[in-house]
Amino acid sequence: MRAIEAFEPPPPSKVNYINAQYGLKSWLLTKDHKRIALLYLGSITFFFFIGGLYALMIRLELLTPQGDLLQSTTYNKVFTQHGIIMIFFFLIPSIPATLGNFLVPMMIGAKDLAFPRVNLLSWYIYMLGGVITIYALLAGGVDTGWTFYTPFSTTFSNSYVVATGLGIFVNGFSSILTGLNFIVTIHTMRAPGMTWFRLPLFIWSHYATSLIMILGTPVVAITILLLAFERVARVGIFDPALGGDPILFQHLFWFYSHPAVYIMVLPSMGVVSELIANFSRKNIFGYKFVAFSSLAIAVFGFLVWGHHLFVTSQSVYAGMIFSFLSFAVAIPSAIKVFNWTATLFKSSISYDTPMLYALGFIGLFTIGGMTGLFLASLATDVHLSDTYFVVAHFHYIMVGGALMGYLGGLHYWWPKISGRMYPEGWGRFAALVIFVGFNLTFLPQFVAGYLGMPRRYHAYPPEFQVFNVLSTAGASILGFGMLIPAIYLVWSMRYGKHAEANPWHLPGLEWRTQSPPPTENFEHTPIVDWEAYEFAPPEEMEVVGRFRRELETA
Amino acid sequence: MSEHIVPVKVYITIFLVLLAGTLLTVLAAFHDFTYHLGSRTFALNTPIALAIAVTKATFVVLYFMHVRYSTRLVWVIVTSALFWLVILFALTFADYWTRGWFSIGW
Amino acid sequence: MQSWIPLVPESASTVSSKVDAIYFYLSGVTLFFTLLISAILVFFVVRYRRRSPYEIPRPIAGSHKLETLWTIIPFVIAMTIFGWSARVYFEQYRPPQNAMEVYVVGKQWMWKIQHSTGQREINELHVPVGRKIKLIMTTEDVIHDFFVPAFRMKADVVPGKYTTEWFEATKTGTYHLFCAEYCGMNHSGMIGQVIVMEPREFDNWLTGNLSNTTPAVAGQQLFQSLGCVSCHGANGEGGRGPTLAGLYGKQTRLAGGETVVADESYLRESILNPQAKLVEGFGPIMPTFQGQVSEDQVMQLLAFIKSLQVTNPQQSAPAASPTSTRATTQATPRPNPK
Amino acid sequence: MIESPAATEHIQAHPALQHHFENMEQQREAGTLGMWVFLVTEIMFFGGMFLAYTLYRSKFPADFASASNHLDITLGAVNTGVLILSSFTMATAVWSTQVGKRQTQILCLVLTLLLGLTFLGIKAVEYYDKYEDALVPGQLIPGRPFGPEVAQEGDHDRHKLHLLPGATVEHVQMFYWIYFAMTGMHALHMVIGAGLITFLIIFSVKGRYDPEYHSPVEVIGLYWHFVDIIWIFLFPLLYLLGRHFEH
Ligand code: HEA
Ligand code: HEA
Ligand code: HEC
Ligand code: CUA
Ligand SMILES: [Cu+2]
Repeated sequence: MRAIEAFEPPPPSKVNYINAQYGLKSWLLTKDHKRIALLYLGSITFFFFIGGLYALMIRLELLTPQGDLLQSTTYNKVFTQHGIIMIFFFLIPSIPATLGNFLVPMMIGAKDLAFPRVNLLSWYIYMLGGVITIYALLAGGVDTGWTFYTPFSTTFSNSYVVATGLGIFVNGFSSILTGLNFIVTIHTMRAPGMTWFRLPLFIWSHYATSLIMILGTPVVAITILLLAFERVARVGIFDPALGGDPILFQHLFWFYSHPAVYIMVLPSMGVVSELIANFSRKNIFGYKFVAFSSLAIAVFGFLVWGHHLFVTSQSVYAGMIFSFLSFAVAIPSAIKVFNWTATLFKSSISYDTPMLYALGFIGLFTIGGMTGLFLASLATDVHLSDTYFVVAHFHYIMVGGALMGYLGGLHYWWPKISGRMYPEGWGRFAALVIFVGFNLTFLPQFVAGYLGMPRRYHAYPPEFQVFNVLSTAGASILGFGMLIPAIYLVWSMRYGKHAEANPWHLPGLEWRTQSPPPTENFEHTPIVDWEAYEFAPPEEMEVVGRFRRELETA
Repeated sequence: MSEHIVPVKVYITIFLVLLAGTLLTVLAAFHDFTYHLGSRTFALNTPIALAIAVTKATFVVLYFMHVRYSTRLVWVIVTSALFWLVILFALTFADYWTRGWFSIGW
Repeated sequence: MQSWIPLVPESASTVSSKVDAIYFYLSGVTLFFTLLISAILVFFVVRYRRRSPYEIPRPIAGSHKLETLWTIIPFVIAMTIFGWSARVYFEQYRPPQNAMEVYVVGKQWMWKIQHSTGQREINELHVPVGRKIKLIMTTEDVIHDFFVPAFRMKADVVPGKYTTEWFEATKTGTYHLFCAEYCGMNHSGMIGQVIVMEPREFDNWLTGNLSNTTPAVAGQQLFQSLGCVSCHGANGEGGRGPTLAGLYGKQTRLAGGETVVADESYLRESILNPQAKLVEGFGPIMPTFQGQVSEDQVMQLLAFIKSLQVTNPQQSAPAASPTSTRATTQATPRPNPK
Repeated sequence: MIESPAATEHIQAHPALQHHFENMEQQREAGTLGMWVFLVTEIMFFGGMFLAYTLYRSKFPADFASASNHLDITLGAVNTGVLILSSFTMATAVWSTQVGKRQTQILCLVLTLLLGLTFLGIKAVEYYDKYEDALVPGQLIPGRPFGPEVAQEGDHDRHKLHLLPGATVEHVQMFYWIYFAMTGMHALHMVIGAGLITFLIIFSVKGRYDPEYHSPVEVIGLYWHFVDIIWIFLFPLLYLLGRHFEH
């Protein structure tokens, strides 16, 4: 037997975290981070499909230039709710609360997160926020755009702004608690030998993400709370009728919401680092640079929010500062892209589904990020701001990037999570469909945007129809593509091939325990004496062998 | 790493310092510290009040909250919180202060 | 409409080609990096595909040289974009002084436009080609955004203050005017046209749309009816309040000792919230006019105060056209007392 | 530094050791760190309001000064003292737990709770005064919209709003909006803190805490001191900064 199989831990015992206890109560009161991850997985998938349904409504409406399918008020609610659900209830919790929750303790060799009860609480808070928001949507919806700009949201909109705001406010605390838990866990609960520079890059990116969560989220929480109160009490510090300044709202909102875009993409970058390294059996090129670039993004990310205010009468000089810093924040992202690419040099690449998503991520994120530079560049942003170019930019990053990374990670860890393999052929097929559908949906929007098509338009001049038809066609393919994994992943939970403990033959800690893992993750606290991504060549296998012997004798 | 037990005497001292600070800041508030130096005006009431508040807060943080005896990590956390607060203020005011610098044009 | 699908909108202002140039540069950079990375990826993926399930490649730690290289190169490229773009941005937002001024008030969901010669339009803006046009904009309700793709210009209009936008059209024609900031129900219906005409045609248009009161004249009437005259004098020569003639565009010394430029926003604030910035040497006796004057009226007062400039023949006439002579009869320009 | 007596072996584990921690030291460290990280989020939470305050105070100095001068400085100062004293008793409670003095510990916690409630009581009196003077902004309270009586020249009724030259009632309302938002948030934190301390009291009566295990006392202490610090800033900013204009 070749050495690579030496990574194999002992055959799985029957008891794992899924079947350790039975009954609804055992799930609803669980303190196991893995079960909480599954709770989250279920809920965010639910919200994703709601958001996706709204997306399809948007695309159907925009098929023709006239606003014929939906009324303008309905359309405004549809895109607002699409944005709110996708951002606050899907993308922000997506990777951290599911994959992160599941893997952060396992990857560092801990039995659980530092505060298991807080972790469960965060899920309940998330659900409470979700229920309030869903209530708001059912009661009549909200039409302010996901950005809630004042004074429209405080004074002029007559939709359910307060209830929605409350939902988001509540939801924010779940994000804060998750971030807090991760930071404390990563600081205090690493297994012996797991030094900072042995951490998988997934952990580094989650650490950076958590920083943003705890530093940014409170600001948007108080902002939304003030907004809601102002609406109820008809007073305001954001209302110009009282000497207030609507631009202050935008500053406070984007102080969080720009960093929040890195909450959305950093975890995905962490996943991609894992995928690239593991499916090419190569340690990440420039590990420290990739690790520190995550922190750099988290810190610099807080300095650039003003690039959303270039045309909103923000001072021209502040605009220049923010533009400069926005270009600076692009550099750490560039470093990551180049290091991932370099990792593949002289590696051994397999074409498994997760790897396809990872490669897709790199390409699409590059396009999304580079088009971010069009917007960070002042003169072009004056033209492009609030056009479909912006819409295309952020979907390239958030769907083409973050969502792809999430799907890749979900497939990659699916055997660990569910104990079953997903069907590889279907997986590759779906990845391809999604890739094609995605590009067809959003590439035309760049052109429509530069031609001047404003966003949040329910009806538009006929000359933009070509692009919209292409986009809607793409969205249909994309929607179809999204359904495939939803179906086969559910299917595989019952009928999939049983997964081995280490189906990909990898060195990471999470693979050194059975699939699915036992409740306490490891039978014994592991002692780490290898570097991250150490795919030892055959002649250096003693280390690996020693580990295996340890597991066996234990 | 282990914890440090602060003697009660220290707490009493800090308590008295804080009370004194409160008294001082109230007294200072009624005095007008606006000075004119040539054509420039220095309104010092706010800086003085803030300086006292910062001093008081520092004492609470260092002694009541034991930061003086804590790990580097806690220091880092405290300073980084302040750092981010500074970012929030500095960059927002970077906008407000430079508004209308050239609105008349050329 | 053209039969082919355009990639770039019509370019009809002096800045539009400059913006396009940056856009092309950025597109080039983007294409270059995207293709570069994709090409490398494809090459590696094919070249280094896994040939045996047991193969383990040699680890490579990294390279500081390469890291430095791919930190510095993107940074330098990014800075070229930044510098270039910032310069054009400055130009886009810094209004020229000898421009023809047009007042714009946004309102859910229409654009109310008034020329300084008095003509009013709704959702349409007629301008002559080859002249600098400065829009002085505000809104009665929520934030809107005046966006003309063909000019590559947009600026939000924000309640409670003035924003400005300027352009010089280079081509006659009819161009889209969009509201580019979401403003509620009929946001997508808040659209209109900018009609750029030959100066001669424009003059004809002006005469064809004669209006009896210019904003400045209306402003003068307001100045009387609101009682401003009692403190500032019939022609802004001053009295209990400071002199207003020649104020616009000048530095004003405030009570605190600092100085501000008396631009549109300052004048607006002085009328609506006079206490916020007191002029040196005057008490806080001016009452606030908040709630008593509409945005339109504030603009008219503004037009009047501006018309009290020291005479400068090139500047005071709103348009070099026969009709514009009417505008100069508004009020006797006062010499600047300072 | 005193080495913690906490054993590193699982066998003789302390009953309060949670299953996923290796030892008490790790558990305590995690608890303290967690609270500090939480306090960071609190700083940012209040930071947003401080930003709004700073901005508008610099924009409307006279209005803010007039509004601020209407606040009751005596009650504010007394409350500051009360809060500082409660911080002191809290610190002493932590100390007595560390050294194992159960009686002192319970006494100090009870005192802290009482002082916290005193603070809230005084705050309620102040709020009621403002309500009486119709200074609650907007229509926050139905049927009693913002509408203070403005004092005329020579009028010294302290229930009337004394506007400094240049101030307008509208911007006074903005001050009160910020005032209620900030002190309200602060009071909410006090209420939560009082609840937490009640828990501490119940458990310390039961004898849960000892020199080896007192992380909850310490952590809630941190929270309590933090709430105190917020007030240390609120007091001068809201109550004091306009006083010298009166003379
Ligand atoms: C996950 C989400 C995400 C991410 C990661 C980003 C990343 C970036 N974004 Fe994006 N953005 C959004 C989501 C995101 N954005 C959203 C949702 C909006 C709209 C909000 C709304 O109004 O509704 C928005 C809007 C937005 C605007 C405002 C547009 C407007 O409304 O006028 C701007 C302006 O600067 C901007 C810039 C950037 C930049 C510079 C980056 C950078 O971080 C990108 C860095 C990455 C790269 C640059 C690619 C990799 C680098 C290379 C391959 C090397 C080559 C590099 C160089 C030569 C420099 N974005
Ligand atoms: C994570 C974030 C995220 C994600 C994943 C998406 C996904 C998609 N988005 Fe969205 N989008 C935003 C975030 C996101 N979006 C934001 C923030 C805005 C701005 C809002 C604002 O302006 O305020 C926006 C706005 C926005 C617009 C602009 C609207 C406007 O300005 O007028 C458009 C238009 O095409 C669009 C399209 C799409 C499409 C086609 C997808 C597709 O990728 C979706 C693909 C998924 C599916 C299609 C799901 C599959 C489901 C089914 C097939 C149905 C089955 C359903 C059930 C059984 C219940 N989005
Ligand atoms: C009761 C007297 C009074 C009335 C009525 C009055 N003003 Fe004034 N105005 C003043 C005084 C005094 C000042 C200087 C102090 C200040 O800045 O408030 C002033 C300042 C100004 C300024 C700023 C001048 C500068 O030099 O910066 C403008 C502009 C102005 N007034 C316009 C108006 C207009 C327009 C009206 C009527 C709608 C009006 N005023 C009515 C007394 C008055
Ligand atoms: Cu007006 Cu959008
Ligand atoms: Cu941004």
